[in-house]
Amino acid sequence: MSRGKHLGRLLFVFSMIALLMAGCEEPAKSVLDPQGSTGEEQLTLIKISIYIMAFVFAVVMVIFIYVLIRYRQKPGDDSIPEQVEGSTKLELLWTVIPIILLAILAVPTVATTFSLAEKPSEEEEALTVKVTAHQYWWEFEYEDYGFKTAQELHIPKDKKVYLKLTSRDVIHSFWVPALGGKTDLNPGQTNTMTIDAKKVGTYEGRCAELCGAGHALMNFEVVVDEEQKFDQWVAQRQEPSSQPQTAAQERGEEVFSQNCMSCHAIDGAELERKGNKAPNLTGFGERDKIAGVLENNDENLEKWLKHPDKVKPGSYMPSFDFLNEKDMKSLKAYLQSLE
Amino acid sequence: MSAQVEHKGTQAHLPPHPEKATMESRNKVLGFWFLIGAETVLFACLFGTYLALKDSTMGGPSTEELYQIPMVALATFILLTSSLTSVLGVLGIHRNNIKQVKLWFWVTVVLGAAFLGLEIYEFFEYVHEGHTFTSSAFGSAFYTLVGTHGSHVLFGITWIFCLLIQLSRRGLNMETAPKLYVASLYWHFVDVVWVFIFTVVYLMGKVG
Amino acid sequence: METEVQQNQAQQETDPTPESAVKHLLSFALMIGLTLVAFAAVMLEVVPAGMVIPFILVLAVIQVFLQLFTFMHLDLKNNRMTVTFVMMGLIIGAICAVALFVLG
Amino acid sequence: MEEGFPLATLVILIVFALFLTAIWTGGYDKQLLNRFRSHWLWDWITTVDHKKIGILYLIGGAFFFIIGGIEALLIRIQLLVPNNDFMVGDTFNELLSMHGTTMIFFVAMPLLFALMNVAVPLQIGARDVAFPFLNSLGFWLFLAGGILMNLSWIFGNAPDAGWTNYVPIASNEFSPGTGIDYYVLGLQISGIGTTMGGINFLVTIINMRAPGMSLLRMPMFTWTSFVASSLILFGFPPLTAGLFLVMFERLFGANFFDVAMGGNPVIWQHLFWIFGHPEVYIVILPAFGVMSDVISNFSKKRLFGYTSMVFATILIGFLGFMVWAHHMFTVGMGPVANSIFAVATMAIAVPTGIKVFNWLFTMWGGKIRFTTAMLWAVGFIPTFVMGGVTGVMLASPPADYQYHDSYFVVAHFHYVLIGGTVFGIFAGLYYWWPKMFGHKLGETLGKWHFGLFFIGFHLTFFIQHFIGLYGMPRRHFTYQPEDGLTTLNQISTVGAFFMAAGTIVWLINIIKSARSAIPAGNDPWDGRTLEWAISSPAPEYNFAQLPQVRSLDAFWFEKMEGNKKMIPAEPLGPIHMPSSTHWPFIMTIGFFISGLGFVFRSLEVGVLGLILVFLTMFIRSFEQDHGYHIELDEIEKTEKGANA
Ligand code: HEA
Ligand code: HEA
Ligand SMILES: [Cu+2]
Repeated sequence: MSRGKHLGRLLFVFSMIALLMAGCEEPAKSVLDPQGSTGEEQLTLIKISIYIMAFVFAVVMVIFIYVLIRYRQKPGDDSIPEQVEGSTKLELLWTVIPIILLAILAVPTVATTFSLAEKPSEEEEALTVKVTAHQYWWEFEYEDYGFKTAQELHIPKDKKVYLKLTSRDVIHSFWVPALGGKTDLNPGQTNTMTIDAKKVGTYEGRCAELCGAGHALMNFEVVVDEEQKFDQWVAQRQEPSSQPQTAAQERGEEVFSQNCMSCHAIDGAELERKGNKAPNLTGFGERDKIAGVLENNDENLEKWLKHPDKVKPGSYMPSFDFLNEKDMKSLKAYLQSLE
Repeated sequence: MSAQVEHKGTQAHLPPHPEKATMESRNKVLGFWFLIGAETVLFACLFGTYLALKDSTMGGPSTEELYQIPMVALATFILLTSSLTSVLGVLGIHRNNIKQVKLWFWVTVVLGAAFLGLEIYEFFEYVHEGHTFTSSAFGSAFYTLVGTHGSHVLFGITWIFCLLIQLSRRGLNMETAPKLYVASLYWHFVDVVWVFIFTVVYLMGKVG
Repeated sequence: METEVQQNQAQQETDPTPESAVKHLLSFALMIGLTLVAFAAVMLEVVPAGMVIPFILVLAVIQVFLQLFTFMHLDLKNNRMTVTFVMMGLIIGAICAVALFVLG
Repeated sequence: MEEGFPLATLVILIVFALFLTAIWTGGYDKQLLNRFRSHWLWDWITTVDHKKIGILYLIGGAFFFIIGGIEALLIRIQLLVPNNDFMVGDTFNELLSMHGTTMIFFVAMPLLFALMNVAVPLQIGARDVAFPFLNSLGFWLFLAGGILMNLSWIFGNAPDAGWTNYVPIASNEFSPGTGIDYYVLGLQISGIGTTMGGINFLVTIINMRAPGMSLLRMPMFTWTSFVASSLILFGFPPLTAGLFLVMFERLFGANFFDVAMGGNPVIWQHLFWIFGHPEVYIVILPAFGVMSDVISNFSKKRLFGYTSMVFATILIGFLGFMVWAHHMFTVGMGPVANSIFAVATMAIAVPTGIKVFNWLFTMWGGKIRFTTAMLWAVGFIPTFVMGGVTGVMLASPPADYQYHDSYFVVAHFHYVLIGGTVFGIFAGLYYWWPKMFGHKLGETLGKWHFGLFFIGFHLTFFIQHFIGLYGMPRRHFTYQPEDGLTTLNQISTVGAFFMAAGTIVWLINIIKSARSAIPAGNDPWDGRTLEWAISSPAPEYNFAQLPQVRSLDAFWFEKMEGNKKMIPAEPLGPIHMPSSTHWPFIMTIGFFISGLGFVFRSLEVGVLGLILVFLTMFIRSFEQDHGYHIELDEIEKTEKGANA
C-alpha cells in the first residue's frame, strides 16, 4: 500500500500543478477544500477512492509499460511466440484482488450513505430552511422565524442546517461544493439534506441540474456568520426597514408598486399586494449580487432592470427599459435602500 | 443451406415441422422469439408505469369503482380460447391439413375481433364515467398500457387475416406455413400479456 | 453448446409423430381453471386479504409458463438459446416493473 | 408555436410523393425508371449485402461524427473565456443536447454496427446474415432518424433538454415548440432500426455459424457483438416505452410526468437509465471485442484467458441491467436504494478488470507489431482504465453527490466513450479497412491521426476532472472570471482542436489511400480469424465453400498446420443469394414522413406516413422472392481472380 499512498500523493501534486497552471486563481468553491462536515465526509471518501484507483492504475501502467518495451517485435525476428491459453492462478488473482479493493471502498461508502441521510437529532437544534427552486432563482424560507429571502442563504457557523428541498417548476439541484454534495429539487417531492459550515465566509452555490436557458446563471450564495451576527440578521429580516427616507426613494416606491409588485414582495413595506412569483426583495440593498450573478452596484442594477434577458437568458422578468431616466433612478435608489 | 428453397410447390412436400425445416424458417422463428423477448420488456415498463401512477386519479373514479369484472372475465375467456384455436391451427400445419388450418385461424381472427370490440366498448364506458386519457396520470397510464395491448390485438388479427388470404391463394407451403406458425406465436404472446393485464390491472385494482 | 447447430438439423429430420391435440386441450383447461381461481380469489374473498395479490400473481406466472411450454412449443432440450433469452426477458422485465413501482 | 404545417415540409412531402409514384408506376416514361435502376446509387439503396450495409453505416456514422464534432468544438469555443456570449442560453443547450445524442446514437452505434456488419458474418464463416431485409431496413431507419433529428437545425428549434431529455424541462410547458419532438421521433425511428439490427446479429450468430464453429470458438469480437446485441434487445424497449410516454404527453395531452395531474417526472429518469446504462455497455463491448482481436493479432498470440473473457463479457452484460440508478443518486431515492445500486455498480469493475489484465497478458510474451490499428488498441488500455476507475469513484453515492452533473462526470464518460469506444472503432477501421475496400489506410498518416487525436484527447479531458472538482457543473454555458476555471477551460478547448486536426488527417488518409488503392491482399496482417481466409474485399457470397472450423483462431490453426486455406466443409456448388430490394428504403420514407408529420403536430401526415409503412409491409408480405443463385462458373471465375 505504500506505493498506493505515494501515487495518491502524486495525484494531488498533479492537481496542484494544474492549479498552478490555472494561474493560482483560487476557486471560491472547491470540492477539494471543504468547509463543513458534510463536505469533509465526502472528501474522505473521495480520497479513499482516489488512493485505490491510483493503485489500480499504477499496477496496470507498470505491467503495460513493461510489456510494451519488453515484447516489441525486433526487426528480423519472425519466430512465433508460445500460444498461451491462460493461467487459472493469475486469473484468480486479478479476480480476487479487485474484489478486496472494492470491498474496502464499499464499506465506508455504505456507511457514509446512511450517515448522510440521517436527520439531525433534537439536541443539535438544527436550523431548518425550506429551499424552493424556481427557474432561475432560489427561495429560502426560514420556517422557524417566519420569513423568506432569495438568492442568499444565511446560516450560522457550526450549526447543523436541515434543508427541505423542493421545486416549483422543473428539476433543479442544490450544490455548494465547499459545503457538500448536491441534492435534486423535484417538483411535487421534498428531499432533505444536512449541511454545516465551520468557517465564516461566503460560499458559491450553483444549480447543477439542467433547468433551462438560464441554468448556467442560477447561482446563489451561502453566507456563513457567527451565531450572534446571524441572529442579528434574523432580527433585521423580521423587522425590515423598508420605509423610503428621501424623495427619490419615495418616488421609487411608487414606481415599484406600479411595476414590480405583482411579482415581487417586500416585507415591512406598506404595499398592498405581495407577489410571490419572483424573489422576495427584502433587504435587497445588502445583497452581494443581483439575480445571483451581477455584482450589486447601481450600474449593474440598471443593466438588469433594463434587459434581464440579456443578463440571464430565459429569465421571466420583463424588461423595464421603458422607464424614464428619473423613474429608473428613483427605483434604483429605493431598491438599494432596502435593508 | 443450399437446399433450402427447393420446396416451393405442392402440399405433398411439406415436412412435419415446416417451421424448423429450413435455415430461413428457423431464423424466422428464432428472430421472432427475440422480438417477443423485447416486447416483454416493453410491456413490463408500461406495467411499471401503470403501477406507479394507478393511485393518481385526481378525483376521478378509482380502480375499485371503475373496473367491471364480468366484462373483463368475458374478454379473458374469449382471448384464452383464441389462443387455443390458434394452436389448433398450428397442429393443422403439422398435419399438413389446410382445412383445419384455415378453420382454426379464422376462428382465431373472429375471437380476436370480438375481444377488441369488447375492449372498445369498455373504453367508451370508462370515458363516460370521466376516466379519460387526459383526466389524470392514472388515466394516461391505464389507456397506454391497455391500449398498447389492444393495438397488438388489432395488429395480430390483421396479420393473421392477411396470411389467411395468402393461404387461400397459394396453399400451405414452405412459405406460408412458417409465417402462420410465427403469427400464432405472436398471438400467444398477446394472450400472455393479457394474463398479466387482467391480473395486475383489473384484479389487483379490485383488491386495492 | 458445441453441437447445437448439428443438433437442430438432426432433430428436424427425426421428428416422428405429429403431436396430438390432447396436450393442448388439457393445458387450455388448466388455464381456464387458473383464471377462474384468480377471479374467484378476488371476487369471492376466499383468500386472506394480504395474500390475494401474491396469490393471483403466482397464478399468472403459472399460466405464462403453460403458454410458453405447451402452446408456444418451447422446450428446454432443443431451444436452449430461446429459453435463455425468454427467461432473460422475463427477469429484466420483472426488474423494470418492480423498480418503477417501488422507486417511481 | 408553429401551428399547422410549414411550407418547406409540404414541399418535401410533395417531392417524396412524386418520387414514390415514379417508382410505383414506372414513371411516365419507362426509361426513367430504368435509368434509376441502372444508376450506381440504386445499387446502394437496394443492397442487402451485409458488407455494403456496413460501408453505408460507416459513411453515415462518419458524417454524423463530423457534425457532432463541430457541435463539440462550438461548445468548447463558448467556454474559452468566462462570460462569453458566443452561444448562450437555449442555443447552448441545443448544442450540448444534439452533441450528446448525435455522438451516442448516430456515431458510436452506427460505426460499431459498421464493424459488426462487415466482420461478424465473416468471422463465423457465414454467407450472409439471417435477415438481410431487416438489416437494410435497420440502416435506413438509423439514417432517417439521424436526418430527422438534424433537420431541427434547419427548421429551427433543436432539442434542448440534454441527451437525457429529462422531464419537465422536456415537456410542452417548459420546452414549447418542436425541439423535443425531433428528439423523440428521431430516436424512436432509429431505435426501431437498432432493435432490428440487434435481432439480426443475434440470430445470425446463433444459427448461421460454419460447421465446427462452436460458441466457444467464436472470435472475441463476435462474442462481444453477440452480448451487445442482447443488450440492445432488452435495453431499447425501455427507451421505446419512455419515448412513447413523452410523445403522448407532448402531442396528446397525457399526464405521466405532470405533477399537477398526479404524474411523476422520476419515472422518465428510470426508464431512460434502464436503457441508458445498458446503452453504454452496448457501445463499449464491441469495442472490447475489437481490442481483443487486434491485440491478439498484433501480438501474434492467442487471446489470454479466452474463456474467462467470454464469461466476463456475459457478466458485464447481465450486471449492466442492475445498476442504472447510479445515475440518479441525487434524486432522493433514499440510502437503501443508493447503497444497493452502488455496490452493484462497483461489481462491474471485476469482470472489466479481468478483461484488462487478459489483454495485458496477451501481449506478455508476444511479438508486438505497432501498426496503426495496434496503436489505437495500445492507447486504449490506459485511457479506458482511467475512465473505468473514475467510474468506480462515481459509484460511491456520497462522493457522487459532489461529482454528479459536474465536469468530473463529463471527464469520466469521455474517457470511456472516446478512450474506449472511439479508439476501438478506429482500431477496428484500420484493422478491417483492407477487408472492406481491398486496400489499407496509410500507416504514416494513420500514426499522425492517432498521435494528434490521442494527445488532444488527454489535453481536453484530463483537465476536466479538475474543472469538475473545482465546482463547475456540466451543461453550464459560462463561468465567472473569479471561479478560477479560465486557464483550465482554455487548455481543454485547445485539446479539442487537436482532436479536430487528427480527424481531418484521418479524412485525408481515407482519400489518399483510396486514390492510390494499393491492393492489400487477402491477409495483410497475418490474421488469425476466418475473415482473413477470403479475398479482400470479400466477395459477395463471402465463402465459396463454407469452411470447416477446427479450433479457436481457425485460420491461424490451419496456417500452423501448414495449410494456406481453410478446409472446405462442402463441395463447390451454386450459391443462393437474397435479391436486392427497394422496400426497406420505401418503408423508411414512410417512417420519415410520419416522424416529420408528428413533429409538426400534423396528425394527418403522421398517420399517412404510418399507412405507407403498413402498406409496404403488406406488399412485402405478399411478395414472393426466392432470391437468386450465383452459378458455379461465376464463382470459380471470382475465386481465381482473387487468388491471382
Ligand atoms: C462507454 C461508456 C461507458 C462505460 C464503459 C462506463 C463504465 C462505467 N461507468 Fe459510466 N458513464 C457513461 C459511460 C460509460 N460508463 C456515461 C455516458 C455517463 C454519463 C451519462 C450522463 O449523465 O450524461 C456515465 C456516468 C456514470 C455514472 C453516473 C455519474 C453521475 O452522473 O453522477 C456512474 C456512477 O456510478 C458511472 C459508473 C461507471 C462504472 C463503475 C463503470 C465501469 O463499467 C468501469 C469498469 C472499469 C474499470 C474499473 C477499469 C478496469 C478495471 C480494473 C483495472 C480492475 C481493477 C479495478 C478496481 C478494483 C477498481 N458512470
Ligand atoms: C461517443 C460519444 C462522444 C464523443 C465522441 C464526444 C466527443 C467530444 N465531446 Fe462530448 N459528450 C458526449 C458524448 C461524446 N462526446 C455526451 C453523451 C455528452 C453529454 C451531453 C449532455 O450533457 O446531454 C457530451 C458532452 C460534452 C461536453 C459537455 C457539455 C456541457 O455539459 O456543457 C463537452 C465539453 O467540453 C464535450 C466535448 C467533446 C469534445 C471536445 C469531443 C471531441 O472528441 C470531438 C472530436 C471531433 C471533432 C472535433 C470532429 C472534427 C472534425 C472536423 C472539424 C472535420 C471538419 C471537416 C470538414 C467540414 C470536411 N462533450
Ligand atoms: Cu451508467
